[in-house]
Amino acid sequence: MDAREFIARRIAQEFRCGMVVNLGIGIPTASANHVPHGVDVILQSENGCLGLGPRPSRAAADPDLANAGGEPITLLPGAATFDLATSFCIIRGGHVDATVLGALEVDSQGNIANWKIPGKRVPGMGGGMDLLAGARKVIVALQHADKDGDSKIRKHCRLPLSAVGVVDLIVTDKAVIEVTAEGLVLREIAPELTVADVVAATDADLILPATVATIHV
Amino acid sequence: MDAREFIARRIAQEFRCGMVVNLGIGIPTASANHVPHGVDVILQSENGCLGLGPRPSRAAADPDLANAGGEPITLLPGAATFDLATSFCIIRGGHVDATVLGALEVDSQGNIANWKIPGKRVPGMGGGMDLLAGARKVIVALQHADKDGDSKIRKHCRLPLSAVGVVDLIVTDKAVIEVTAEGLVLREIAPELTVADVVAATDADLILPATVATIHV
Amino acid sequence: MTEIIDAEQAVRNIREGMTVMIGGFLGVGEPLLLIDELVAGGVGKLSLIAVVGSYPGGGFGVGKLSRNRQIARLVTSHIGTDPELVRQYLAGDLEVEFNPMGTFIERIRCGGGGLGGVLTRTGFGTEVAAGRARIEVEGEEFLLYTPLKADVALIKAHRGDRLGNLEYRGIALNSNPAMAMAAAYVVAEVDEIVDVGVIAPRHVGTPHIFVDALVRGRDHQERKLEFTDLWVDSGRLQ
Amino acid sequence: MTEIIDAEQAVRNIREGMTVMIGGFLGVGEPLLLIDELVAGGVGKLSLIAVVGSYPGGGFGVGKLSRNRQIARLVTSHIGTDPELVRQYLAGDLEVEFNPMGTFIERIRCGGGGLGGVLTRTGFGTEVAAGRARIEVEGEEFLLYTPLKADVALIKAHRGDRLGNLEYRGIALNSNPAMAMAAAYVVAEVDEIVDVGVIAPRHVGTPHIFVDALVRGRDHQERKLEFTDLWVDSGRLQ
Repeated sequence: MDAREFIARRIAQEFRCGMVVNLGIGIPTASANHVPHGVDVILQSENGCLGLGPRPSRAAADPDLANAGGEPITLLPGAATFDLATSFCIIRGGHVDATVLGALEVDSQGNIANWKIPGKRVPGMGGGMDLLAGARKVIVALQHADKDGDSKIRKHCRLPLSAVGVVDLIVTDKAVIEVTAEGLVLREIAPELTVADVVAATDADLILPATVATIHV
Repeated sequence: MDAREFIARRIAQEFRCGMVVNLGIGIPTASANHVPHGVDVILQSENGCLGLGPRPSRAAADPDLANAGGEPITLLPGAATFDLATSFCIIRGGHVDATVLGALEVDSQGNIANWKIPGKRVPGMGGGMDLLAGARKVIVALQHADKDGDSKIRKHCRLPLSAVGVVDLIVTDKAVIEVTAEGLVLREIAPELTVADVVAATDADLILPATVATIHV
Repeated sequence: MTEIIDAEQAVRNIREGMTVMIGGFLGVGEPLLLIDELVAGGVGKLSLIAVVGSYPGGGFGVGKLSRNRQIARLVTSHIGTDPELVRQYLAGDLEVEFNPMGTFIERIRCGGGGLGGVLTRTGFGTEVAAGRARIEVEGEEFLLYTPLKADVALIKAHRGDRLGNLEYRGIALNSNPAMAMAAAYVVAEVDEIVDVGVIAPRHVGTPHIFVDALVRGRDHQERKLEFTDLWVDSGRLQ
Repeated sequence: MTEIIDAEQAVRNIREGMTVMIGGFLGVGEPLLLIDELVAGGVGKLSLIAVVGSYPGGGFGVGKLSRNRQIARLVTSHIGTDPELVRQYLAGDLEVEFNPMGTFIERIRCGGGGLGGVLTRTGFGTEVAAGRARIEVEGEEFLLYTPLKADVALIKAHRGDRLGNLEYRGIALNSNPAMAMAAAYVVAEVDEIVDVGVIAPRHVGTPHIFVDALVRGRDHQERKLEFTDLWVDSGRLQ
């Protein structure tokens, strides 16, 4: 299983029946494919709907239905559509139970950087900053290290922040880390790793509880 | 013809085809019955519609259709309904061409008092203050004098204001008065009156142009 | 998850001193059955948030709450249609906070939508501006109004599906969609409850995630008779 | 009064340096025909207000404007899908004002709705907060954003009636209803033009009073083929 699918599968375990969830582009969106049978989460898309369904067939694809990544979507029975102003009242107003977003870096204070690399990559924040400020629970999905092997779980973010102190849970290909008032608590590690491996691969200090579970996906 | 109908008829002459108009309760609402044939004004009701039609028959009355005074209404073909938040975006945003409102007093500075008589009558401002602040043209419909014979067209309003410097036109049973930067200009008088009669009946100073027309209703 | 319950159960959560939003406008779009139950329960000292008072003359819809003296504090734009509210207010038995109607609804939208407040020109130079913060934006001053939220909202829609999605009808939506977003517990009274899928996604006025409880009220035909009587009796319908 | 005109006439009012809002989101709900005409006309130095950039990869919808170098300034929440926008921005040829998406749309709503600005928590502690006014409301600080308005808005709806009332479909409404209220001149591109009365009052998403011109765009079936090609070619549809 590749790292991205591993992360997506683990994130899907966070979902509970009836939760309103907004998924960012990439790994977060992929996590929807792994929601356990019988767990009905209500997917919100910030471009204007609640009740996102699976991808359509070519025949069912509709030019007026796409997600925030531009991909064609279907709507489940009981879905609702609305304009952006209402969509962000839902998001900012605290009516989204959880958002799952990708990140460039996260840190010990629950800070997150995911919208720009100065002078290099400037996509913009899109709806991300509002989701970070408004969602009740923020889950970050990212690979533990960047392509140079550098830890993305930092003592302090180096890149421009997207939000301060909002991250609740960090899910990577190596570990599940909870953000607490005391700092980052290592909750689970990938099957092939030891706690020492994860600590070594992490720039931030990790609090090690009595038991650290193994991720099962 | 009674004073109220006289005022309503004169006000209807202010309407032009395609104007978006919000009418207050009482004489203003009655003015809709006197719109000249062929002049299609678009009536807005602040409780949530554009395209107000005539009163319904008993068979056509609908428990989900009423105006801001609680009276049953019909909607014309091409009408639109919306919630209060949108309705007041329309009003505050300058998208209503004219509002016609009743008043307790108006004055030389275009001030208007129409929402309370301290300690005595405190209905509240309803949507009136937003209409006064937002409508492009404010027409005030009122009897020239109160029941004690006191002029309601004042040098300075004595009652708590609803808005400052917003009134454009004053229509009473005695006169049509335009509010200008220089002060109140007497434009028209009722058929049975002289200019001197109107000046005598008015607390505010009136600017008298070369010609003062007679109101024809 | 939205539960489908009866009116009596739905108002059971409302306790003395709570802040309650009630949707509707002079009876239209008001949750009449829920109000009746709230009156029957008799819970007092309510802090009520309602855009206007009773249908003219008093005693209808929210007017039953004032008549039963259940309101201690009222945030509204207008009480003039309800002689009982006016009487209690002038006697000092009722605290009333008057808001321009557009400000009133926008405060609720801010409460539900996570915004910090309303900046409006409305009311400048009047006594409602007194003591209120003024914020300058691009050289112009605006009055600042704080957001409004509630413990409970009692709202009314035309239809609800079994998930809790609401569809509105006519102009009866008025304050209901905004209030649905701004309260911790939201009860919607509807004319009918339909299967999921009957209300098309683009006709959902309030998504089910805002609705905690759905109550079947009088149906459309019963309401037509009720409003016809009301309108005829008060001389507003021939 | 809404006039029914063709796309070429509709964009004729847009002149160099004007502020233009364009509705839609990554192609969906974008006025594709009007954009094509704006590109054909070649008018430059536009100040564009659009929630996001082109459909991913660039060159589609609003992406045609960046490719044709017609944009001098852009107010948006995201440009990352349009390589041409990113290139021009990094080269200093294009000024971009980044807004969180919820703030972006609310600024437009304020512009259209006569409110003085947006008060939001979003962006606190980030560089978007730098130099921005902070307003304290009930002990909590909020960032103040000013309203947005435009000379022209080009929007897209599903159907328009001959008066100019617009009905939206699916999630293609997105930024269109807000932009319809915030521009001096509003052109709506629609799949079909229908008789007055066909769109029920409660299904009107934008009332006709906001629409200055109505343009018949590609019909729904043509758009389905266009988007199917787009999605299949970019690997987003099997």
